[in-house]
Amino acid sequence: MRYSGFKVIKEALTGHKGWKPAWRDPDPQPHYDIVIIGGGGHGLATAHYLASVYGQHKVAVIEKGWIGGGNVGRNTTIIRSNYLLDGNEPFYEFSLKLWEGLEQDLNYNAMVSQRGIMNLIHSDAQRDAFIRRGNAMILNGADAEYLDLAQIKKEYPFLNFDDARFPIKGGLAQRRGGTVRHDAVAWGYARAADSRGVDIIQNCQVTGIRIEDGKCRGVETSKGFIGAGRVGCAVAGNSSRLMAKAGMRLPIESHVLQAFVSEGLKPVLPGVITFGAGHFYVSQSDKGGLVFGGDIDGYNSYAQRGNLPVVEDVCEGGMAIMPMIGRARLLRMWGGIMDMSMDGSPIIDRTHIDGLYFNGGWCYGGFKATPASGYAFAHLLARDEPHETATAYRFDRFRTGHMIDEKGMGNQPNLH
Amino acid sequence: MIINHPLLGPRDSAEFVYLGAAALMDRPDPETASAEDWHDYAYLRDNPAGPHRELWFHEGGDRSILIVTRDTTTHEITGVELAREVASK
Amino acid sequence: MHDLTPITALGGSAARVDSVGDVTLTEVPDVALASVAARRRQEAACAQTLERLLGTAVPLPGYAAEGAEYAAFWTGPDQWMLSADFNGYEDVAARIKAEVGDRASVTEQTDAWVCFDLVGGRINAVLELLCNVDLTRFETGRATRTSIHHLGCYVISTNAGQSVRILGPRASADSLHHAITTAMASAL
Amino acid sequence: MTQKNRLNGGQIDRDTTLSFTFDGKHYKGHPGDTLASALLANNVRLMGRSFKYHRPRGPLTAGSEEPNAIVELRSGARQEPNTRATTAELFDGLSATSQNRWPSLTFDAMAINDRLSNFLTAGFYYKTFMWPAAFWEKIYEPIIRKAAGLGSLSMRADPDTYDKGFRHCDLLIIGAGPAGLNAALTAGRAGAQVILADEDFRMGGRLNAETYSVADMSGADWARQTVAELATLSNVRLMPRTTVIGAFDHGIYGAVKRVSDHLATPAAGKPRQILWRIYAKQTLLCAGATERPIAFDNNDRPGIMLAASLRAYATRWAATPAQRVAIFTNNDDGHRTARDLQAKGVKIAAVIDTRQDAARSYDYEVLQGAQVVDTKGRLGLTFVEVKQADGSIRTVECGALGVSGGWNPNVHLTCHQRGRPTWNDSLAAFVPGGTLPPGMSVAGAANGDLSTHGALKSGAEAARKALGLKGRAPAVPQAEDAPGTQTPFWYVEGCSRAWLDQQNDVTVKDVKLSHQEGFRSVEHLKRYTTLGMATDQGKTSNIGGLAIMAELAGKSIPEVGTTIFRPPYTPTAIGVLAGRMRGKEFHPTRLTPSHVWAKERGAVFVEVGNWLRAQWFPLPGETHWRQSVDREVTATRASVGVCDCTTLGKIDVQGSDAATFLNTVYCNGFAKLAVGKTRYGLMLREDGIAMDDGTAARLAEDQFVVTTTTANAGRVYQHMEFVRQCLMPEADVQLISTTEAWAQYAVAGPNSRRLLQKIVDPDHDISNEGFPFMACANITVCGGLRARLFRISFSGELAFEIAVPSRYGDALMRRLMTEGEEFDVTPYGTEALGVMRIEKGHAAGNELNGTTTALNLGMGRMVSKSKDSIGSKLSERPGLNEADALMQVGLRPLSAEDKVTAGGHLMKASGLVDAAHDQGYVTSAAYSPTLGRMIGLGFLKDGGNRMGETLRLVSPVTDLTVEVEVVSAHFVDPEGERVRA
Repeated sequence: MRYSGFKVIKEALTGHKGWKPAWRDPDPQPHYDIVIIGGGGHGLATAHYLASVYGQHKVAVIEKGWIGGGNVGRNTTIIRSNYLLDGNEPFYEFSLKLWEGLEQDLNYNAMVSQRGIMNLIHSDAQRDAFIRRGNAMILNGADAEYLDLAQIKKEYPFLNFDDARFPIKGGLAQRRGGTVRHDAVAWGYARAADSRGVDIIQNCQVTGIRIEDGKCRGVETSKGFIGAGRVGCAVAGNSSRLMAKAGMRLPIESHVLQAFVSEGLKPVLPGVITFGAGHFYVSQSDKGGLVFGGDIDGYNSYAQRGNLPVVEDVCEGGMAIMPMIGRARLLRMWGGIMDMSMDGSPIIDRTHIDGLYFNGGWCYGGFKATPASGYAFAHLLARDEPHETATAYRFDRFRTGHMIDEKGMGNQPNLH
Repeated sequence: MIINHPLLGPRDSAEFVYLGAAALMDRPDPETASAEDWHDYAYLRDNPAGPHRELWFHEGGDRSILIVTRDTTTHEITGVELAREVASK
Repeated sequence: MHDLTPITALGGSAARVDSVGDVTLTEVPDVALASVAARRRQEAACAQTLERLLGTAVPLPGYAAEGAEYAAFWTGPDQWMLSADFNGYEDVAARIKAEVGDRASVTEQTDAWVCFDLVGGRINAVLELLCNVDLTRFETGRATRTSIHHLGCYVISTNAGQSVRILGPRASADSLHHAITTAMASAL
Repeated sequence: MTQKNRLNGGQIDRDTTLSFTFDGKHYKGHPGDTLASALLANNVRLMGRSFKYHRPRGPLTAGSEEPNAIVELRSGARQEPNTRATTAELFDGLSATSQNRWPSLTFDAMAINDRLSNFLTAGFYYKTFMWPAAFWEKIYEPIIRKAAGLGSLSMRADPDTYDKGFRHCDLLIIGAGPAGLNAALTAGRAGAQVILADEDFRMGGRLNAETYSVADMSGADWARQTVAELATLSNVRLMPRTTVIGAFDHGIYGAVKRVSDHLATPAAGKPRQILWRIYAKQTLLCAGATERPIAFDNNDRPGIMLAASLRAYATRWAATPAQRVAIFTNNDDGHRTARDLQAKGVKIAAVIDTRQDAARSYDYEVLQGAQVVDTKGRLGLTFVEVKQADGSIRTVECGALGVSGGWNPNVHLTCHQRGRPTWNDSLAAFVPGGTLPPGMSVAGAANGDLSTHGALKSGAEAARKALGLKGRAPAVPQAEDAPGTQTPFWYVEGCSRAWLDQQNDVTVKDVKLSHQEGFRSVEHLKRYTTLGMATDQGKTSNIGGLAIMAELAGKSIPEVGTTIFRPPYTPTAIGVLAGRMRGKEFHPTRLTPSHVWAKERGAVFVEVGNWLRAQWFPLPGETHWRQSVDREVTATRASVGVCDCTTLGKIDVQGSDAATFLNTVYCNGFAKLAVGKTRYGLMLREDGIAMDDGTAARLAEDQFVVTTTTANAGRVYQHMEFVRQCLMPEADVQLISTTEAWAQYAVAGPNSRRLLQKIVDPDHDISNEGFPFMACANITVCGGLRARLFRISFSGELAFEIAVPSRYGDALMRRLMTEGEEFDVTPYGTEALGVMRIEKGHAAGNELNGTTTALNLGMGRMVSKSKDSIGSKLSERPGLNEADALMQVGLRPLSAEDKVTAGGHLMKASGLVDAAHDQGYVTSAAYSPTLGRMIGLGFLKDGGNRMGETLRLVSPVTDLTVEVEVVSAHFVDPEGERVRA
């Protein structure tokens, strides 16, 4: 069922009798060409591009709970392509371009809002690093803009210019960055994939991965065995648990990242702002809530909840850079499981097991990557070769020493 | 969280710096280890959903490094040892 | 004798004193400090020497001990901070090294720290705004490392509920002083 | 304005009158009032507008669960959006403004949305605003954003301060109603360390809102008496006005104390609020229960509120929304409201009871088996339409309607560690169950014990159990003990525009649409309709929505699930979570030993991590920083300069295995370093990447002083402790930081030795022979002060670093200045330091950026193959040793006028300029007064073999393209003759 202005008006006048479920609720078939484990943003996007770009229609997405219940439903909704390294920047720029066409592609309004993202600079060394980054972005065909103090005062008058412990010296802006209504991304991809025949199977837990003589044959689930020509895993924070079923250890640790939203406030923030001298970034949702976050708690966790020290750390950063929010109230906080990789960059690759493919290690940058991740993973699953923007995201880069370490923190996941 | 320090009793985890899996103590033998051993040591993790042995450095305390056994699904801590004592065993 | 004039951690020529209500915060510059860490496999011998220097048992983890010449508090496994009166003991590290010899590593710590005494009937109301110490069980003689406004400090209970000694990183003396005095104004 | 709806009695101080304003109008109230109770007493029912449809709204409740009566409290920089009128304590001069309306509360143009409600159904955004594509950004979204939000920020910095603190106890009791008070009494008398926290400003909970008696006195009096006794116990700490916002791991609770919110402004030095982190061995949750509404058409008009809240306003605050009220109930509790209000002289128009067999009353009319099907009144309730048992419709005139659909235990804190409540059929409600946070137990109404007697009893028992008290339990004071069963009645048959989430305007109709479109799990329902996402977090709305979804899906409520409650329990000011860590106090400040002196010299300071360092020392007449920096560099290279380098990390490494230890942490060798010598050391991470560099000075066979970069001091120390404790546990090594113990100054320049010879005591030979390059020693200065001298150079000149105990640093600096006058000694700051190290080609933070190897830094050969050291093995990986690996080089613009920008990228002299043709990048750049032009350091592919090549340095983001020549990184004294002079 297509959404159109006419349809919306017609339904409004006839009591909304005509709306159908956004996606079917099918029972699993015994065999699919491709089975994707994980009904989150990445898994659903993969299914959509498999069906719409790569002509794959015997595809199933298997989700242990309800689709969109993972990180795509619990993030801070930021999109951007402000990366430094060649292994990353083209991929994230590709993702941003896909975001820009998402509504029309999906016939679903995920409220992509390109109100810009601005990284504040507080020291000379930081300026040097951000200028290098900004140049890398432009040289990769993305947009970047260096803002001096005067411009920042003009555009963001509410920041702390009076008694900042680490005075603002400048900023690097990406005007095309912004935010997206995160739940709608999952629903939009699900609806689009479903409309092209993809089976979305909810409440179906994968209990095992069937491997016979080195080849992956399908998945054992709470709804029985489901055969598959190829199996793609896109389960973010649960990657290690799932791949363990295939006997694999991953260069990944699962960590908790907390996020926060304030009560609804009349609009005050033009876009996304990140504080360069503390752990704080913030944007404002279309409902008026300040959506903000900071650093991960720093310890391995699957608990989907964090603790007070990081809550305080984040709010300290917020008050340091934006002291007007002192009387705004934190409404809700929550935690997601981040698949923190060993160099802070993701993996989209084959495994040593024939027919088993992996997508993970997104750290806390997974949301913005959703479209490109789905696209690149679909490419890999359909063609058995990496997409041109994702060639660096290999398992063996740690063996060969080709790490993609944006932050320069080395093999300590909680520092990325 | 509260970590029950073997010498100092209950201490807030905010006093500690998390160093990662306790497996980091099992550094390969430079004489015999293969490149693969070094890769696995430096880059592969069990990352279990359940009990996890991990290193916490008491940076804001007595500077001991502790091996904490903590359930990553509930955060329940079931064991705390002094890393140096375990290592010298 | 050298002719260089010292300044206090707060940058003055004399110790700083602040009072709110019946609680007084005093900067204490005249403390000489040395860290003593037992050499590996010399732990017992080192403890014996220290016991002799202190004239009392070496403090256990979480405790401090007062001797005639020296006082000490536990800082880590087989490691203690010894203190003495700066006047007459400025060379505290050398003196102690002479006593412990190869049984311990000794490091001068006198000017690594700023020292404050917080004294008065309601110091706990101030302390509970500053550091995560269970004051319901902070008896006289307890000593602990704790964080005060992101500064790693030692807090020693010299008279439960009546007076504590606070050692903080010297370079951050101003920040620590600000934290304590604002807490005094807030709590008292 | 008279308080037209003020009743007799109540717990307000009538002897004192407070004035306040709402939307500019003046009113009067009394101490003990909330803003809501005072407004009701003044016959004001309309207090707000709903989020989406802008429907007129009055208070639904009398507590923190309030969704409707939210206002902007105070004005100016203290303006506080979305404040619940139902919990805001009245103070003299309070000013409040209604929000989310234009132009006024009584006439709100945005109420047009209510007429358009057929279009603005759940999820309508997702289906529309897509055509034409460009319009979303330009037209639709700006309009949506304009309408977004409720209250507004002042846009000014919060002028108040906040504190944070720590408290410890054996038993934390959350909630001071009958259960909490009796628990505190039991635990307190037993001598345990008890904290009793309650969000209200008056302890007692429902006891303050009820008329029944406890132990032969009014419940309120019993509460007052109990609080008075608790106040006498030194082991009990009473914390009123304190909301426990979250239950975190291992018995740590966050609690916000409102210190000054009931005052016009905080007293001098006092905070507005305090965040207490409470460390509790055991916790007892006595949070009570929240009454639940019944959904019927137009159930959201001002004047319609929960029956027990209506009762609370009458009993505790002596206020009523109207003189003629009706009650709509499915249980006996609704009748209690009718009786209490009638006793206060309020006319009961009727009690509409859904039960056919509802008890009749002679005092007021009871309509058995009847239901409210609609209501009237634009800005406030005027009539309710009742469908009677026989099907006939009857109109009842009333200015207020009390609605009672039963009670929901306040299980929120039991869910904060993702434990899920369990469904209790006899209560038809969720009760605490499954896994509670460790150490937590629950008592009273929060646990489903809805009677007062039950609460008192379970409170005492739970306290005894938590503390493991033995012996006979004390007698429970006599109190009402009504049976605690509830029959569910969620909504009136056939209703449609019946509000569930009143703030977010989620109606029964929306839930039906959500089900129709397949959003049937509770998580989907919540996200699709925004049910329970408002500032009240669904405290009054979630269950109703669940119940309807369950019916539509043909499932039971527990099958549909429950939304999990997350912290905070009620919305919490961001300021209190930050406490004092804002402004200049965001991070502590570290000052160097020469700071006082540098300030006198008029130095310009710069933040370096937490340190404040002198950046340069301007002289009179110098108008641009470059003038000062160029002078400092030139003077140092010409004669002698002094720079405070105390900030470099210093670690004392002692023990008989100290050398072996350093041999392991540094990639180059240290075993054979002679006593009295210093050596440069490069430290790798285990992954083979450079971590930090510095020097290690061997002061004795078993003692080294190691220096680290300022930025990495902490991480290097931590790394060394890891190696010591985890990898070399048997080694005899002791580590301790001495960074702040010593004031350390670089004395650099051709005259540095001559200057130092005037200060170093004569018995120490510091001649080139007696104290050659890289020598180190313990010495004395100025007539016997212990000091350390190192002959090391960052500037490339003949240079020393001299260290004395920090307290003498100020005096030493002044002495160096006076003794140095004959050499025109020049103090220099971090800028000149940076310029000189770039001129000399020394790597620093910009080069040691966490991705560079020893090879990149031109130190590949330093990585010893003859020994094992951290990182040596993994540094051999092919990806880190490629033929065209980045190598550090110097960069010299062809034209002396050209600018060099750090962060610029390097491209070949001709050809495409894009990422694919990137040759490297510039790490550091500075104007070199020595060379008379800007110079740079950078990493260039195969840089070692490209000396003399011309490249383009491009920096599109700063709009720069210049031609540079690749040269040696050692711009000054490449042979290193000066340092050895």
